[in-house]
Amino acid sequence: MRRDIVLRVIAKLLIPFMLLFALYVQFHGDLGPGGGFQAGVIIAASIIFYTIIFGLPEARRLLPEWIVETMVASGVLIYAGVGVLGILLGGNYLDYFVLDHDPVHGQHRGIFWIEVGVAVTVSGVMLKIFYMFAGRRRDEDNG
Amino acid sequence: MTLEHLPALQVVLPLISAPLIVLVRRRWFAWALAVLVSWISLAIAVTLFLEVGRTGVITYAIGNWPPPWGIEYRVDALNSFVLVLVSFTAAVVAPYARISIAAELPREQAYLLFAMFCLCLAGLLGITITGDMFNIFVFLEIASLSTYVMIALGQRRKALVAAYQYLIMGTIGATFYVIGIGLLYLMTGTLNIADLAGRLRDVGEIRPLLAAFAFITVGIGLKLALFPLHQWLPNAYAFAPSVVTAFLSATATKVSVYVLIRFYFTIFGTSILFAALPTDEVLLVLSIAGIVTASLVAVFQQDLKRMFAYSSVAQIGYITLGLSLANEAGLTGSIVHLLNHGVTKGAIFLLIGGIALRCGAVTFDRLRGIGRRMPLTAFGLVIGGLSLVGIPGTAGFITKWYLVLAAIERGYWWLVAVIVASSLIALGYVWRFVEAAYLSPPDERSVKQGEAPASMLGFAWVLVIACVYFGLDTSFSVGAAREAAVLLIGGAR
Amino acid sequence: MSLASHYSYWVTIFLMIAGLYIVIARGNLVKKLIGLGIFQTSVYLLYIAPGKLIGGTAPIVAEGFRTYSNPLPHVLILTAIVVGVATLALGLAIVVRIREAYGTIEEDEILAQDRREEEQV
Amino acid sequence: MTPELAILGAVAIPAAGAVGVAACGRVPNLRETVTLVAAALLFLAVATLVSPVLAGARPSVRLFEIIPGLPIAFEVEPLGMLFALVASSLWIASSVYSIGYMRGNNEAHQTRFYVCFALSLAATMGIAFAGNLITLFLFYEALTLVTYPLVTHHGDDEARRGGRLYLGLLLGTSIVLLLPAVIATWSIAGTLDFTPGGILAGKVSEGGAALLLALYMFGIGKAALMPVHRWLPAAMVAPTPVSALLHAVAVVKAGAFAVVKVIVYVFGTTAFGPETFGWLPWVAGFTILAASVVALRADNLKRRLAYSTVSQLSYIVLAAALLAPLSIVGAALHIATHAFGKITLFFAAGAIYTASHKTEVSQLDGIGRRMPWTMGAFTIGALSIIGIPPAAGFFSKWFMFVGTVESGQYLALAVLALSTLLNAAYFLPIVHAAFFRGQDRRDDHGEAPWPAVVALVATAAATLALPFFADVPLELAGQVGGAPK
Repeated sequence: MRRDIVLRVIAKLLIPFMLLFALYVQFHGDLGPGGGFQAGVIIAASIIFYTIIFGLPEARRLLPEWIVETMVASGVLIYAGVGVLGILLGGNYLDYFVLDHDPVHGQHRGIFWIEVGVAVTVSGVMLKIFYMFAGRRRDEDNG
Repeated sequence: MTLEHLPALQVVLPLISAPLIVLVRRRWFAWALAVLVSWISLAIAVTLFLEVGRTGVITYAIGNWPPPWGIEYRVDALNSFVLVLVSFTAAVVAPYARISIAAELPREQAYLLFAMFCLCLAGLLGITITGDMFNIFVFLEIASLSTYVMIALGQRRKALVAAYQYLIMGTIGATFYVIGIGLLYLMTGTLNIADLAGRLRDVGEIRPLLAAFAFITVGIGLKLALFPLHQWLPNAYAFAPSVVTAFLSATATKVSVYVLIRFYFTIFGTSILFAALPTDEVLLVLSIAGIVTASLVAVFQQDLKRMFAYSSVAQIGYITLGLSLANEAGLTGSIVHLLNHGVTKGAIFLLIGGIALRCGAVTFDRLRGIGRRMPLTAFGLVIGGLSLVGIPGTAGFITKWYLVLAAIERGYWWLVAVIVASSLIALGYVWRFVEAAYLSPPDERSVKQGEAPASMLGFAWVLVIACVYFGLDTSFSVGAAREAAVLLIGGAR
Repeated sequence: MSLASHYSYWVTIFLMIAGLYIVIARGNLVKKLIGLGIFQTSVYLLYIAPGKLIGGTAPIVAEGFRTYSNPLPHVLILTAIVVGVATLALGLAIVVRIREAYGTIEEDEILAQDRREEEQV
Repeated sequence: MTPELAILGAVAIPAAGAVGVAACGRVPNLRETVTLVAAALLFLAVATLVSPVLAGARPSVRLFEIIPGLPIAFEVEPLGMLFALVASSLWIASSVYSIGYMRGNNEAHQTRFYVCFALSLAATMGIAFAGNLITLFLFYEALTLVTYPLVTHHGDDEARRGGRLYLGLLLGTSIVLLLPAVIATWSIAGTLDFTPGGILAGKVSEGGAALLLALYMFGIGKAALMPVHRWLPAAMVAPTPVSALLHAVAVVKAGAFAVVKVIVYVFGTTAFGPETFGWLPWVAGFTILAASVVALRADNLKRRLAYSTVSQLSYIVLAAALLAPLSIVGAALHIATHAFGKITLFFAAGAIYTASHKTEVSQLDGIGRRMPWTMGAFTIGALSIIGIPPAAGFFSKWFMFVGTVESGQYLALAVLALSTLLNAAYFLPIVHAAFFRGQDRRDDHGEAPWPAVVALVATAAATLALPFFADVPLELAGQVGGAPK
């Protein structure tokens, strides 16, 4: 299957659009259904799709495990960091209103970064789970 | 950053440190950060406790959304006490963990355990501090998930099965809890505990409330290992790494008990539900059954960790027994036993960790003659054991005093007999250890082993000394517990 | 207030009991997790169904709409779903490791192995 | 030294001594010196309290609160003063004796032995000076626990069995019976302070008081009322100095002391009548006679002494239960006189074992010729227990006899008289055999090591001398039974 030229070409064509769609969902989360959670899952799905077509070693070369773990951790840190920023700027924890001069802008800014954190973490966790299970089976086959 | 943000920081700091540990992935960094965070948590908790004593209830609106719409952190006499207990245990366990973890876990997994430790700490503190029912569920799951991971990191393969069983039981418990609060939300439209307590009085239809009450009781009962929902606990405690066992036994079940107390007394109130359902009778019977059967089972265990795990089930029975009596003395006994039992069991399991390090296993045949080879460890275990029995001069005595007093005030003389008789069973299993440690010829396989490393022994002894201190000078423990009990009984009427 | 008008509750209760039954009755560790998932799903339904107002729309402020569905249950359940996913993933990870350690994922066989091990000691 | 400081010192000196002994564990001579110095200091500290107490002062110390409203409190009153004097002075004697005994028998773990010994004295002082029931209870349990390693000193199966019985009965009775009694008292009276005239008066019915009294009497297992006396013979597996000091003086007297204390200061001598107390003389009288009969049949010397102790302890309970002023004086005095007599007997038994490794009464024929000092002291001790003047035991018995007559309890009088005969019947044959029967020619031992002999001669001499210096104990005992201030 990995040598199937049709799949490889279509995958290469499709994956950028998947990522683009993920970004759309991410940034449109303010105005319509969507947000970091969904976007993160779509990002992870595109990588998983890539893995299925090109194989796990290739995917691990593209996106090594340590990056995935870093994504998991840094997403949470971004989220929590926004909260702490609220405290630093004189509000309560997770207070968006103080993030900008205008409370409404502050809201937008707060939500934006929170959603970024969510997206990074969710895609990281999804990939981590996938790597874990996919990796296990290979080890067993080889061994 | 001023004093007013302490409630948020109490939870946020351990929560942030977990991903930081994952980012850095160095074992020494993980350990250092865990120690630092747990000590800061303790400082915050103590500050909050003193503040509450001075000024009364402290509230904190997350995101500046005023309650009942936003999530509110609410610190009062009861949960500030629990915060101190949880963070104190963490502050003792974390520095102890370095050598123990290095000995019991593969090198590359150590940082993961510390990350989970911080996450678990954040979850437990979050459950305690939050004033929002659903937020309790979220933190409950954060704490539980990290707990499952920590248990699964145990050395033996049985740890995996224990973690799996705990995962199933714990998830069922949490889901039951969510069903319960879902019903409450449907009836009242609020999730804020303080708001809910006010609105429940106006709810005419009592049947959904009773259903919610039942779901919550069973759900939390699973989490706190209320007999007969305790099946997960002995295996989980026995096969988890020693540090994890010590931390969990001192905190996890205690925090669940706190949630139960919160629901029984702050939200439902004795008048609504104790009148409509025979809750106190049911709880009383279950507590007694738990105390007696778990103590008896403990007597016949071959593994020291398992023995004290069963003893934990029995001790939780004492706590719920005090709740079921629902008078001031009983409630004081329950709340003070959260601390007393936490400190005692923490000390015991930390010392057992030292034995596990030196002897490899903690079965009774390996323990023989340990009193001579590890005198301080064995002596500390004896003190901890005496506290479980309830000998005066140890923390356990204070609990027993209040429980017996509560039983006498209710006129339950037979209950007095049950309580004191159960102490004798505890004496039975504690004395098995004493005879093995001091009055048996040493085990040949571990003759050369000496005392546990100083850093482990030292921090274990901090808890042993605390166990004696809280048996002699109770101005902190009983003082706080009584204040909380008065508050709860007052709120419930 | 007929039985049919509360059909969402019936579905919820059915899923709840079915899920719980699977958890209890099945010996296969993966099947147990699936049962657990069904059980949790029933709770999602319990929350979300009452949040829907007939004729209500998504709670995004826009002109021309006056009735909105209650967004809070959705937010809560989104959190619960995340928790559920995490639980499931962790559960499966543990099952994988159990399979590696015991060579089986049938509960009775695992317990039998444990018992044999204990007898040998 | 102020009296307050002396009270704290009385508890702290033996405890500090224990620490010192542990620290000097590697140098036996230094270690024994520490023990002796601690014993001497303790006696001095206790002695400074005598004159203020005789003058009517009741020095007291209150420490931190163990339960809100219930502090750890010490208060010296005459009975406790008497008990503390006896225990502290006999600690000196038994320390000297232990040195001879432990070295003579090459016992193992001597450091642990001396540490626990000193700790048990600290607990005893805590009991003697306890100002309320909770303090008494605390030190009572502590005494049980620190004596456990002494009882199981040999570490073999027999010691383990004896230790189980010892601990099981003493802790069992105190947790199951005494603790609920204490808590019930707290619940009823709202205080646990020892108060002249009692704290329960008028707050509980006669029937309730009787129930409470039963909980107390059987809960204080150290007083060895039948059927909770079994621990005392079981404790005889311990080395003899332990049996001597602890199971003739400190532990058992702590029990008898607690009984008198509870009767006088919790129930009060006048608040409750025969409906409450009526049953107690029967139980005590039965214990006296039954234990004497058992002692008569016991061939093991220490076992005979143990049952004799059981019987003598019930004298104290019986006398206190009669509630007559003079019988209570007798009870208080008997704590002192029996202690001196019985410790001499135990010292002698230990000396015999050290010198000849004989443990049975039937082996003692003619031993008086090889060990004249030991058996001479034994004779004096026996006379004191039987109650023959001029030995000290006569005086306490005298007060008890007068007390029974005064309160018209002729049955109790008969019990006392009969048991005196039994006492004679189980002691005098030993004396007779030791001095007037032919000895085994294979024996070639002499006296025990000199510290042991010195100690037992000293206690025997004290037994004889006590009546001539009886002012202090008599005055103290008189204050307990007579007009409490």
